[in-house]
Amino acid sequence: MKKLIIAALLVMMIVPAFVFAGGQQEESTAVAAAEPVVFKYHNGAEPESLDPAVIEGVPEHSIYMALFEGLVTYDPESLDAIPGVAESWEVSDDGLTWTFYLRNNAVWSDGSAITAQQFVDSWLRFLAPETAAVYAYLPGMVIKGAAEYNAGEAGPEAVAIRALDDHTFQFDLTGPAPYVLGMLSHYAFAVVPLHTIEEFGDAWTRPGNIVSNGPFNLKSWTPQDKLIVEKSETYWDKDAVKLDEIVFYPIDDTNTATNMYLNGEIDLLTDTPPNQLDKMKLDDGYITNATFITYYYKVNQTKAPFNDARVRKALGMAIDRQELVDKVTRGGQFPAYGITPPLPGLYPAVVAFEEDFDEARALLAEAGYPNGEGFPETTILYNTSEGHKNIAQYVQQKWAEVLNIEVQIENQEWATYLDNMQHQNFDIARSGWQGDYVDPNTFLTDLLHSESGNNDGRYASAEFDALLAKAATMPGGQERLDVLAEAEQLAIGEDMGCIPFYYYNTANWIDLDEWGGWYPTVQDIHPWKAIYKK
Amino acid sequence: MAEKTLLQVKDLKMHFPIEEGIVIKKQVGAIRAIDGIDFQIEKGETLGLVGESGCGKSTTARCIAQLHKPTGGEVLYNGVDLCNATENDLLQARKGIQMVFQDPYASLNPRMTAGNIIAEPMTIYRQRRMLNMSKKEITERVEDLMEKVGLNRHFKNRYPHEFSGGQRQRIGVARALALNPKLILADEPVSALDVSIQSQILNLLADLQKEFDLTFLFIAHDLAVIQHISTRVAVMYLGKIVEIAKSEDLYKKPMHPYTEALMSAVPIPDPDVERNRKRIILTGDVPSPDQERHGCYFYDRCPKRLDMCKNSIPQLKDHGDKHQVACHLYK
Amino acid sequence: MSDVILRVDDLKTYFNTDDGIVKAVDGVSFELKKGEMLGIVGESGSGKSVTNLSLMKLIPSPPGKIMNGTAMFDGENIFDMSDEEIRKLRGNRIGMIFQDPMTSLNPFLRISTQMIETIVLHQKLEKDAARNRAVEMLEMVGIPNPEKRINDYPHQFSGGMRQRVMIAMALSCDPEILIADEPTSALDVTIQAQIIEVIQELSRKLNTAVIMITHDLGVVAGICDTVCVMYAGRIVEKGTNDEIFKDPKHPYTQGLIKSVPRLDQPSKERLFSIDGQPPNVIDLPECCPFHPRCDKAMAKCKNTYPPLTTFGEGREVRCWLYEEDK
Amino acid sequence: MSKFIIRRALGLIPTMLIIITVCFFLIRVAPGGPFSSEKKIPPQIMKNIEAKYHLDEPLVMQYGRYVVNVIRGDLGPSYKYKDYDVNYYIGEGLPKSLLLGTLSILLALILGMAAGMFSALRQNTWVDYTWMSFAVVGISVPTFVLGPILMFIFSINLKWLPVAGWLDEYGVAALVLPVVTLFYQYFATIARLSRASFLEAIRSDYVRTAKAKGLKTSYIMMKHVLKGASLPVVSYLGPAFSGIITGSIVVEQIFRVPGLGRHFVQSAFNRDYTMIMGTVIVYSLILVIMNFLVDVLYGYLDPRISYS
Amino acid sequence: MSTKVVNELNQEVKGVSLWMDAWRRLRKNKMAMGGLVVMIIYAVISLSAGLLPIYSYKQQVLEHQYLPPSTRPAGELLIEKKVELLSAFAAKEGRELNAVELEEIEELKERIATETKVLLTGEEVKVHERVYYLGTDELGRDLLARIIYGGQVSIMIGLIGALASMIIGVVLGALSGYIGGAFDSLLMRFVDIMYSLPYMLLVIIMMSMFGKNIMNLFFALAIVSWLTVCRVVRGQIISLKNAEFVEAARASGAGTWRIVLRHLIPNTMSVIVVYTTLRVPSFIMLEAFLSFLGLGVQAPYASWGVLIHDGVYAMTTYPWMLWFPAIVMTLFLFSMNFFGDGLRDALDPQSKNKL
Repeated sequence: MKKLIIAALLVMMIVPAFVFAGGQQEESTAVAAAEPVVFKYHNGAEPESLDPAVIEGVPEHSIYMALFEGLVTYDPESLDAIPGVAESWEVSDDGLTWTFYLRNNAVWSDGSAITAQQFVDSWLRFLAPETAAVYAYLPGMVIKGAAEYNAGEAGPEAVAIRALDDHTFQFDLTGPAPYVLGMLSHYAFAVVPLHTIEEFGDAWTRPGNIVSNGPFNLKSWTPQDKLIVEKSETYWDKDAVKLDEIVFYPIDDTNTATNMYLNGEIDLLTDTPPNQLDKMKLDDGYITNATFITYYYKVNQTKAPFNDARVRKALGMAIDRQELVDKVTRGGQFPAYGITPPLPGLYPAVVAFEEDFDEARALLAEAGYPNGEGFPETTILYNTSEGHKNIAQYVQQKWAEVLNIEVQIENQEWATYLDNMQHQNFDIARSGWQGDYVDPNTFLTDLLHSESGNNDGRYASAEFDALLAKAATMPGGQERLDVLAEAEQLAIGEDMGCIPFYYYNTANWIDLDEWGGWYPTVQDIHPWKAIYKK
Repeated sequence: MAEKTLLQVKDLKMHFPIEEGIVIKKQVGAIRAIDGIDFQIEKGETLGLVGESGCGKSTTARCIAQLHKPTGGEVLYNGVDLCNATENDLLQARKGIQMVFQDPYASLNPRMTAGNIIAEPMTIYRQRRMLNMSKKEITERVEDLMEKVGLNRHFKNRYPHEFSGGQRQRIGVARALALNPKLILADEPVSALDVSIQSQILNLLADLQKEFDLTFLFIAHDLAVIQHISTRVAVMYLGKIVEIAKSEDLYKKPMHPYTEALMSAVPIPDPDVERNRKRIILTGDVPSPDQERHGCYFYDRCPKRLDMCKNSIPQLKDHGDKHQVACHLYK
Repeated sequence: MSDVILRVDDLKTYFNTDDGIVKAVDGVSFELKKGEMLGIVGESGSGKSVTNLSLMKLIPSPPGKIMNGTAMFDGENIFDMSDEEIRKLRGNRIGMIFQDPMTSLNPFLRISTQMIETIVLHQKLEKDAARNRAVEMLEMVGIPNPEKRINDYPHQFSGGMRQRVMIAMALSCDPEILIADEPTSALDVTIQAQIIEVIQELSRKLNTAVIMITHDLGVVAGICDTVCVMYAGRIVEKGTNDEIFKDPKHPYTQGLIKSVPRLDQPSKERLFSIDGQPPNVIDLPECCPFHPRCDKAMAKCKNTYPPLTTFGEGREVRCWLYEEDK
Repeated sequence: MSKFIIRRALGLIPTMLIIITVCFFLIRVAPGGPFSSEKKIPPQIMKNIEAKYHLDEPLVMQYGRYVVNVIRGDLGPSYKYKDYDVNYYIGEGLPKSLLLGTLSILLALILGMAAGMFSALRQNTWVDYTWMSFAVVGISVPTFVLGPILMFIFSINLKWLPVAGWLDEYGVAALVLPVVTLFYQYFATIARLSRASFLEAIRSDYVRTAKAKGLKTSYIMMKHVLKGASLPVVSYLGPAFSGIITGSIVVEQIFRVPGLGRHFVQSAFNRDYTMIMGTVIVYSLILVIMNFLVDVLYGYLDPRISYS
Repeated sequence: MSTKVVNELNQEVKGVSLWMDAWRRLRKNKMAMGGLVVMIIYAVISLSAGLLPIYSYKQQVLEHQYLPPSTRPAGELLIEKKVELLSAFAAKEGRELNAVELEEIEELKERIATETKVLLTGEEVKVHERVYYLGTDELGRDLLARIIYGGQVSIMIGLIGALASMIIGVVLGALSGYIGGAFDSLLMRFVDIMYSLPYMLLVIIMMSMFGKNIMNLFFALAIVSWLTVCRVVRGQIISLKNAEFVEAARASGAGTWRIVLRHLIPNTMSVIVVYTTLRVPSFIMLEAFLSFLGLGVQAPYASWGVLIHDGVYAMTTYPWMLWFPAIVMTLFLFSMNFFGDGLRDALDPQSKNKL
């Protein structure tokens, strides 16, 4: 008995000991943090890889920006291309040939120089079929010969990229693509340390092996815990880099992330649970701005009654988008009446239709379902998420109220949801799309072109396709944008090829009194190089 | 004589395998519960089977009732070998052989009423179309049987736990009688009962034997009880019958040293007798039956053992008046 | 009367169960002399075990409770003792052995542990000395090779040997009283004979008084000096061994003796048997509990419990038959 | 004993093989694949990816390749986290999950047994009711509620403990909340189990013997009762221990513990076939090994059992 | 026959079955009876949910989102909220409410007094007269209704899951235990392997294969949870199959099915019933856990698990969204556990205070 009591007492003593230790620890880190400037970042999910040829997600991209730099890089405010490894560049008059002049002081973190040939080899590596890079279609779209090589239809020599000398790099485009410069900041056009890759093989990205050319070097990486990068001493513009370290925390649980932010354990929070939003919006660090993502519902047009544009329009019109963003999503999103979000200074949002409940009812009646009678059983599919659930429930009630149709809603885990969606095994499915580059094309062609792989609703309009084709042959400029706007008006306003809901906006929580060089941007990309502690 | 023999047991063996292994079982030994016994039971007699716990007497009854499939030997009931009988023959034979069990608590299903318990054998045979009785007839017979064994017929809807030990054993007896059996295998039917109840049950069994012309195989460890109820007595030790004789003969003149020791160990409720008795106290315990033996099974504990007993197994031999002993002392 | 070491007076132990109050022991009195062997005979549920567990204050409580009575041991009332005092009594001055040696020994501990702990506790011996004492005791109760076997676990012993271990353990502190609660009921006859002999021999040798609880009349007849017969929580008859067996006075005792078949008197006659079932002792009404089964029952047996009738020194009966005689 | 160990170890092989086989084919029945992505990957690129990971081979060949690799100790590359292989993730995550789980179980064992013992000794008194209510709350409150509540109280409000993190940042303080959260459900089960077994042991004949020998209650509890009463708890430890992996899913997610538990569900959602297989193999191995250790411990505690 | 029998000592003996006996003992256990009463209340409320004067569990009134529990109509709360907000605003600027603001408030009052809404049921009501005793959730749905309907779902899942796993487990376990031999070996191997497969994985795979509806959820839960029942029953049967009453039945010619169904299963019933009672909470918890992973019931249905999961993240801002469902569920699980424990004590002969 005595032993037991002692054991119990010991346990009792350990608990406060933990607490005590915790308190101490906290103080000491606080003192230590005064020295090097560390930025702690809520980086969503665990990075899948650090290899630019493998990565595809947002968390990976933010780490990429710290570790690597391409020919050009982002301007922290406008996200326009600014010189990176390339000091300057010029474009041929036909807009097809681009030449880049690399700076002399751009070196790898092991001190070796970055040459134009390395760019050639890196791009070829990216495009090689064996690499199986997901984003290989991006260069494939613009670089001459890239798609053919990637598809295995041609050899690497077919790719129109070349090193004119150690510091001059040149490539040819398939057609005039004014947006190509913006694309080049993307990791699909990265330069990678081929000598290191050769030495370590697949293990080259691990701490200790990795050689990079960005403003930061990898310091440590504990999977599921954190990834730390430290300021690079070999970076050509190292004086501009003000942070000593960045800690990337993968945090699945947004509630935990919120608590960490409130507790000062992270400096930047990128998401919060819907039920915390109202409170978190009052936080001083809350910063929101428009971004380049559209939330919409795909409508399966291989199935009746959704192959009837009147039905789709009725469904689309029977939503109160303002109410949706005010009361349901509540994050300051913008109601969407078109599929392309407004691209500041380039493309204003198209208002392709108006919400009109009476007309919605009329359209539905016209389609053969007066007062919703006889409307077949319909299910809204969404992937598991608190936010999607609330929207689906809202839509469900709204359609019941306005159109008197009863729809089911169903959530599925991610992989099943994707599988069903991509096999047209759905009626209506929630979706979101972020543009890969700043142009309406990335919305219109990718989502609604009859041959696009992402057109899961199988919207097919020859007229729409023709308009897109026409725009593709046009040089950049207002005229081309007008054609695209016409196409959008057709696909959404006339056909309701998909049902847009709202344009996302970003939500970030950061104390701007403490941190400078961080700007709200339309793509929610924030180059690390610029951030400094005030 | 042959037609008087109701049950004959020939070289019956029951070895329970000791197995090892998770999926594939390997036999690594055997518990020799019965190791070759022969006896017969005549119509109308009571054969008492006596021995200490673990000697195989209960297993013998279970082998006869085919609750265990014997490892070897024959059990001939009315000339039919039950061990190799077809299912139908076995069912037919089972009608004639019924058991009464030791533990009046464990032998009755606590979830069934007394009436259902007694009726069960009849219900089963009726369902198998081997008994031509209506449900009503069965109910009547249940009530008759309850009165026969001295239970109030109104108790038939009560559950076993509502009866006292003696009453439960009466239910067990009634169940055994339900199919009008010829042979009752009574496995220690009174061992678990209090003294005052024990005599009630013994008397009941004796009465029923007379009334229904029953034959008993009566198993007990209490020699006094065995002596009282049996016409013939068989003594078992470690899976073997060591002595078998008429009841009076055995008690007057026990021949096997084990029988002698057993009898002298029984306390007698009379101080005078007890004071003057000389006990044979056996040394040691009953050995475990898990190994094969090549000498007399009683060798280890026998106060009169001879050298030859160690390596030669004595056979049951008749020493006159059907008094059979398996002991080297008697040539 | 200095040789009386235990005098129990009007002991009542009741159990408060869901079904009502069980008067398991309802006014039991007896005395035990030094070196005496007292037999308590009764059928299951007659209260013989509870009587003795009460003496050791081992009644599970709740639901059991000692309601009344005194038990004078060495000038002190056991029931007035504190838990601490009674602990010093248990195993030290009063030893106890139980019916089932299989479950009564702790299966998880070696025999040595279980024996030594008692000796160390009460005799204040060192561990080694206690161990020697334990080996000595094991040898005394007839366990072969005790030096070695003391390190075994209970399951490595046979039933008879286990009971010997129990006896050795109970006697290891030279108790003045040994309470043996059906020590042989779970054993075979040949083993029973061995165990009884061990108890008899040791009690003589150590001059220990023994309370032998049993349902087997034969066992009592063989070894006891005095016998108490219990029925439904009370002693219905008390006397010396000879008196009880040769001149039983209570109809229950008479019936009991007559209903046992005797090995030395073979008979194929019907046995005498007491009709009916033992009474349910829950909420027993005021009456002679034996009256429904008694062939000599009278009207008053149904209404009042018979008083004690004494026939000379230590000879007592509780039956209306004898009350009239007087 | 060694024979017993060898036999058990050999018995493990077919079991593990069946588990691997069942699991391998089962997870491929689930819709979707490891490389599904919202932005449809062009078929050509998909083909390249499948070729890279041998997913274009017939299933039987993939299976054969996998089994051979597993036998060689290689659990393959993760399809999701491409810079490391499954071995690495398990090597990184498992020790952390084990540390968390072992601490929780140990704590639960000590407090649970104590609670069970005191409740049994004071059966049907307020002591009993208090402990048992405390235990039942543990069974009735989901971890995903308990965790955030504790976090809210101790980290956000009182600021005693970090919200989330691991030893390298916060030292042992990082362990407190996850351990306590995980501890509670084990505690609840152990307390209830041990209460029942203590009750049974207290009522046993051998405890009566011990009392009849004059031993003190405390001595009886520690020496005579504890061993026997701990048997049911011991046999619960096997499943409990393997449950560390599955049971800590929530805790690891909430408190950001870089353990294996998170991979467990996440890999199934990601259709990261090799990672699923890896976690299942680890889970099954732990279960099988723990059951084996429990058997050994059981044999040690209960001398009646022998493994010769 | 009469239930009262008189014995030889004129004592009444109540003619009771073992179940009645257990019930008598159970009645004395205050905690268990308390648990039973609570469970009955839950059952009655759940079953009569459709008849109770509560709102629809899925009717959203977005304007009423996140209203705290109150006995006052929603409209009053809205006005109050508005006034508070504007006053705070004004106080910040160090002034009284100005005319514009007052008018705004008046307008709101006016609107609240008159505004109607057509509910999903088709009836038109003065929507701001709705009273939310337990508050509302993020879509302005009545939490009371959601908790009650959530209870229906959770209790159903608990019961059906426990029953289904029990039926599979009992039949297989009983056969396995009684028949023994190769059948037993094989089945037990199978159970071992199923045990070694993490149930989470099985559930996730099954749910993604067969789609998510409540029936599939039951099915998936039952499939992964009969194992323990099977083992428990098998153990029971093995300990029972050599009982004398089973031998007696065999000696009377009873066949396998008769023995299993008439003799063995009824005698394991008490264990099974207790086990099932104690399983119900674990099924409810399992569903809650699946909800946590997004595999629970489909919206707008809500189980307790879903409600609590939603509520956890609202804990700091809208605490009622966590506390009410959590308390309601915990109370139920509490009762169920105590009832199960009590039942075990009542059915377990060891705990009888009899001598």
